[in-house]
Amino acid sequence: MAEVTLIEGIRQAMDEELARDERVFIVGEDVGPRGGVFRATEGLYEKYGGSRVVDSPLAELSIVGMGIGAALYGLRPICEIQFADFIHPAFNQIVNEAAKMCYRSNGAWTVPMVIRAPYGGGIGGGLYHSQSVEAFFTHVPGLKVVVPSNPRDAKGLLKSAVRDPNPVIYFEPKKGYRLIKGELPEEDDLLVPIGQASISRQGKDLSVFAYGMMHYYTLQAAEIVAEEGIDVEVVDLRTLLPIDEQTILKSVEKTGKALIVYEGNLTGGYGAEISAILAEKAFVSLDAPIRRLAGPDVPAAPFSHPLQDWFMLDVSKIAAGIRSMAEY
Amino acid sequence: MAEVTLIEGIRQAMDEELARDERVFIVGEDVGPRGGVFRATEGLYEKYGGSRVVDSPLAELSIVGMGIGAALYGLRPICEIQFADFIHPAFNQIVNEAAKMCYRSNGAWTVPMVIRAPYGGGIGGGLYHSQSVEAFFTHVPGLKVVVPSNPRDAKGLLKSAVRDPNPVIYFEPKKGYRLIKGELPEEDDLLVPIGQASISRQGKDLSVFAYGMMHYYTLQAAEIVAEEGIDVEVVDLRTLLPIDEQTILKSVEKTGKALIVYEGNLTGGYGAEISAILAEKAFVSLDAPIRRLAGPDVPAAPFSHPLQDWFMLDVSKIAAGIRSMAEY
Amino acid sequence: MEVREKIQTELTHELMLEMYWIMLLSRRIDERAWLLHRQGKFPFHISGIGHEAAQVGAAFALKRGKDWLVPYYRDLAMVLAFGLTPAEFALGLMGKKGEPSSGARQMPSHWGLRRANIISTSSPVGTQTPHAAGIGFAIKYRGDDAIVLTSIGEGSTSQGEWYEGVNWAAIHQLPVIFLVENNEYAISVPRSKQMAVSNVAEKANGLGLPGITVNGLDVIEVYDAVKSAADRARAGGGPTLIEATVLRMTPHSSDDDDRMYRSREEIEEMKQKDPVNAFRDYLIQQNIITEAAQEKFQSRAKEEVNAAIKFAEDTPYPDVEDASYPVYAEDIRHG
Amino acid sequence: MEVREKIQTELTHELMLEMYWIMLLSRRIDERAWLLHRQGKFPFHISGIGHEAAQVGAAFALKRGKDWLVPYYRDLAMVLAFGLTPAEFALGLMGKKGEPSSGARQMPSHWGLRRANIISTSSPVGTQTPHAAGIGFAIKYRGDDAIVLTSIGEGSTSQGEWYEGVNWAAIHQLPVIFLVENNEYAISVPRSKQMAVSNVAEKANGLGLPGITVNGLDVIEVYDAVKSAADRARAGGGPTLIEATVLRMTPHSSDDDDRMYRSREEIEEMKQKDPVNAFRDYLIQQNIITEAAQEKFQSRAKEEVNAAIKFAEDTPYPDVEDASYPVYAEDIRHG
Ligand SMILES: Cc1ncc(C[n+]2csc(CCOP(=O)(O)OP(=O)(O)O)c2C)c(N)n1
Ligand SMILES: Cc1ncc(C[n+]2csc(CCOP(=O)(O)OP(=O)(O)O)c2C)c(N)n1
Ligand SMILES: [Mg+2]
Ligand SMILES: [Mg+2]
Repeated sequence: MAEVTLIEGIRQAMDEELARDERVFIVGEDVGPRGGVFRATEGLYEKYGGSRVVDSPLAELSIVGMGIGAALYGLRPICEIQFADFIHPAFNQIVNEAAKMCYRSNGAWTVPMVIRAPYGGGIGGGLYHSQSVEAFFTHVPGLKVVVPSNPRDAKGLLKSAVRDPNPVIYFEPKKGYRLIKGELPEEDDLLVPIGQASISRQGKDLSVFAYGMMHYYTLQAAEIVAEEGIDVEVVDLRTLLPIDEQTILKSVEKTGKALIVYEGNLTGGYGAEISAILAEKAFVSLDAPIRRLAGPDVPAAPFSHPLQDWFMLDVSKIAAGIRSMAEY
Repeated sequence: MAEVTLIEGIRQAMDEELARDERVFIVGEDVGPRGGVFRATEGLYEKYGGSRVVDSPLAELSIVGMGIGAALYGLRPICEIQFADFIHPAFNQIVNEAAKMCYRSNGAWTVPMVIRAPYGGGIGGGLYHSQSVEAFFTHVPGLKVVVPSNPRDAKGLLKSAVRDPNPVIYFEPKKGYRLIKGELPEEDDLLVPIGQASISRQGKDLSVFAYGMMHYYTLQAAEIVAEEGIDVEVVDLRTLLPIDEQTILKSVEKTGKALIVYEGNLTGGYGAEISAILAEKAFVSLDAPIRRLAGPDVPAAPFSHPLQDWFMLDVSKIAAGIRSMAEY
Repeated sequence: MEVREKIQTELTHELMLEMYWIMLLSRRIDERAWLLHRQGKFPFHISGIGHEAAQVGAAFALKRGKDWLVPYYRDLAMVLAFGLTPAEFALGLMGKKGEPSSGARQMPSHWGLRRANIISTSSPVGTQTPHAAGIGFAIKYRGDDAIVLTSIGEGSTSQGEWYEGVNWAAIHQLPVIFLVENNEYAISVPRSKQMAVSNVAEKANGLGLPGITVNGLDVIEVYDAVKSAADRARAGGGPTLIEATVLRMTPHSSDDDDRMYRSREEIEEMKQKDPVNAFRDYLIQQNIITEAAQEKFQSRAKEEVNAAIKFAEDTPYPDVEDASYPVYAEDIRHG
Repeated sequence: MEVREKIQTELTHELMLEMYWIMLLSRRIDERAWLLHRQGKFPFHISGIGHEAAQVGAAFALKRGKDWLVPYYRDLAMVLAFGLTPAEFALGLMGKKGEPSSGARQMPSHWGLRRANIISTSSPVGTQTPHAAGIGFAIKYRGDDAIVLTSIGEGSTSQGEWYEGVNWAAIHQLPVIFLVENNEYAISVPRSKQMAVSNVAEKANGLGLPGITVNGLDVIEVYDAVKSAADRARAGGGPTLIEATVLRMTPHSSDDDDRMYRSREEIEEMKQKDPVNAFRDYLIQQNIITEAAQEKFQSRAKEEVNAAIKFAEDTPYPDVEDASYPVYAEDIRHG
């Protein structure tokens, strides 16, 4: 087993899928000779050539839109959006086209495609290189939405996404690209199924639900409060849509308390849905109000670093949230 | 007091604001000689001329984008999006530009503009003339989101929206355009404040939260179950963002039960946020699980009328939801 | 229609009669749809009347069964030429079970027909253009001997989606034909409020691909233009933008009332230029069809339309139990 | 730079010296920013080196104080010409309190300056183009004697946002100048992968407005072109698209490494064409500036840059208590 970074897991997934299936191609801005602005596609242009690793015009809606067309014809596009903040021009293609194709054609046409986009703050990116936009897409039937929090899941989920017959949006916690490291099993073909949350830490006092970078921090926060005697169960949601309700409900039935952590804006964020599911279906198990710990309701993380620190959740803020929840 | 339709309230609001303030102009597809495809701008082109009632190119992002520019210069655009389903091309301009302008410029620049869009199903419009898209925007700090449910609010809220110094998205329940009628007080300048929910029916057994067309149905459902002895409090949310938490919490503190009704897709819909607020802040008052009654998680209302009926909530489905909640 | 000295050799008399048949059939079922709509039989109809020559000329210039189509809502005649049956169209009008484009989930005229390489289309205008670019990309990627044609109204070329889709095809020299059916209106908005160029074909100059304007009321002129663009595309010569000038002889749709924005004289004048009549007269004049044979076409069209409507009327609505499927590919029932 | 027989009469020697001064100042603070970034003083810098002549030529052709600007991130020299101070720029680099475009909420070079009619700009490329159209619309609506200029990189003209914004201005004959600073790259992607036309100016042909290409390394040529476009726009003659060919003499930004996609020879060659040096040589050659005066300019620039950096270094970070404001206009603190 080799220890690799999260972004290396992503790169390996693409490399293996390009090698496995010639229908797979990559399209996006600077994915070619540049290897991606974060280097996720490093070496792939050299290995597979310009017809399979395609530098697109600077135009997100057509990156997705041409990907849809190619998928309809039978290819398997991996579309890269350089930053999640720039996925908005493609919103119409994703929401009105890719997501609705299967249902609107009564299954005659499907869109097997992956849209990769680095998301999240804490990298000095200001309002437009820090956004967490997952909640815009988890409200859209027909899409799958995936967020890995470690190199193994990053690789296995991306490989599954490439093979999935549906449009999958794959958000990458960019702050964790090189910060998050982990073991990669030497499997020939590592696949992590889409649609399953994972209990990343067993505990009995309360359940914390998180994903991506916030899951990484939450695990650390859980260890800190463990020393204070608080036994936290951590659930890595991993797939945000479709929702693994069973795992979520079971955890709260056990612990009786739920804290949902996400770094995007609080109001209308993904955590609202988790809370609503629990408030309806785990009501009798709940011993405390459901709480959400999330980004404040300002547009996104500001640039200036004290302001950015104010915006961003971190290990100590999460630990504090857990403590206050445990006291209830 | 004259009884008018909901769309007449909307038309009057625009007429009065155009007359009052010469900075106000209307821009959109077919808003000119055609008077809008729903006739909301009927007569305004003739009255105010083509420079103030402007037929745009068929291009939503630039309807909003040029509106932003005009607002920055000091005008007060009312942008019409012909159907809410076609607001998606303008998502980038709304979310990345209009919503973030004030914060990103530290208040140096603001975008006083209204974006009107007819939303909702039940009119045989199929997947692309039936969508309820409010939850995409209630997750966006910097926007205000308004949905009227009767002619008086339609007029008063739209006039307030035109005068609001922020971007306001004003969703119109198109099925109710001519179906919903009501009295309009003979006020010189009818203004309904943005940011306040209204208790449209006092009750003690449970609270139902709704808006737009679903509020119209909910009031009727409440009367039906009243005859069965169930005393429902109905809250017309009216402004979805910013949220009037106080009114919402007070109602549930009184009744102990909450049902949230919305016609858009269930998962990640607006009702999730209301539920999450209640599950955190009204937890001790709750006597029952919080429930949501919403559109199923398929892309939108299908065309064929039995399928459309299956999709759409109506008075009897809402009444059934209330009964089952009351029994808890 | 002008009498031509020389027309494409492929265009045999037989083929011309086939073209006329589809134009006529399209016209007749379209007219019937207006009638039935007025009788309250269904809620919505959007019409291709006045566009038939452009659509049929384009469709016949393609290799049906091999080439791909990404049409828009006015393309009734085009999709009939590609193999949609009148009965299938009628199922769509009434939202009946078995409707092939969407299982009656979408409004009428939202085409899609897997067996004929017609991809599923939606309502938001312009979104189909990047899809066509992607199909063109995939054809080239695979080295297949197909091309793709996508159509759109002139108003919808104002969308950034259109611009970006055409740009892809021009940069990568993809085998795509961009057909613009220019009827001078987008609902009520005239072309002069959509663009500052006087012909849509000029837009090609800004995108770096060939662009031409053809008389879209002349089925042979359209055929010729699309045929040579198709030949070039198939040979690796890249995309072409073809503007076909047509007439929207009806209101935008059954929801529209065009008296608010255009004169009755304008409509009357259009009738003189009716492309279906023009082709009929041409065929008669050229002795390609006799008056009698022509009359037979008419009665056969009437019969086919009657049968199609009857079929759709007799078909039940879709089963409500199926309404929640298939949102994801896993939900598709096979067999 | 070519020696011109006749240049715009407005372009006095005094004005030319002012132009040179801004170009030089911009270059010096830009170079310093690279240096300080390498020393780890702040996380990000994006550069205008090689674009100065285009930017300063354009800015000086406008009526500063009256006309409006909708710039993009490379326009350091342009916004300095419009009145941003080096100290204010330095506040942006370091994210310090009082930074005027955003209160340090945005990354450096995200311009905005209310007092100078520079609207707030963001990162998603292309979004500014419709804003400029809207400002042009409002100017015309009000009957004001102003015009607006918006700039963009050539790669970003691939966005539908750009197309739709220009289209508005062309249809409504709005007083807008669309300046494209063509440096042949969008990060790593060459122009040939962005468009099939060989000059960005050709895009004007598809949109129905005049389009020209000018040598963006020649400040006077740019000035002349923008001046005549501005005169025409002010007189009601509508918009113009001006492509200025420039050089991106640095990596895309401090996050980039351009060795992965272009050769060192290419960079070396650029240095021969440096627009700031070219203008200096021209001024000396034309006896508009003496060597000695030129040296003074250099030392004054150094001092100003030093002072600006020092000022920013001495300024505190913004107060965290202010971080949650103003999301809505109601939150703005006045006075
Ligand atoms: C994105 C979007 N905006 C608005 C509409 C509403 N709409 C439907 S057709 C149409 C006019 C289209 O005009 P044109 O492209 O010229 O085609 P035509 O109908 O004339 O054939 C409009 C505005 C839509 N379907 N999609
Ligand atoms: C919508 C959007 N997509 C991607 C980016 C990332 N990005 C920033 S600058 C840039 C290249 C811009 O190139 P060009 O327009 O030629 O301007 P230049 O930087 O060369 O001056 C890219 C891809 C962005 N800022 N916005
Ligand atoms: Mg048209
Ligand atoms: Mg460039």
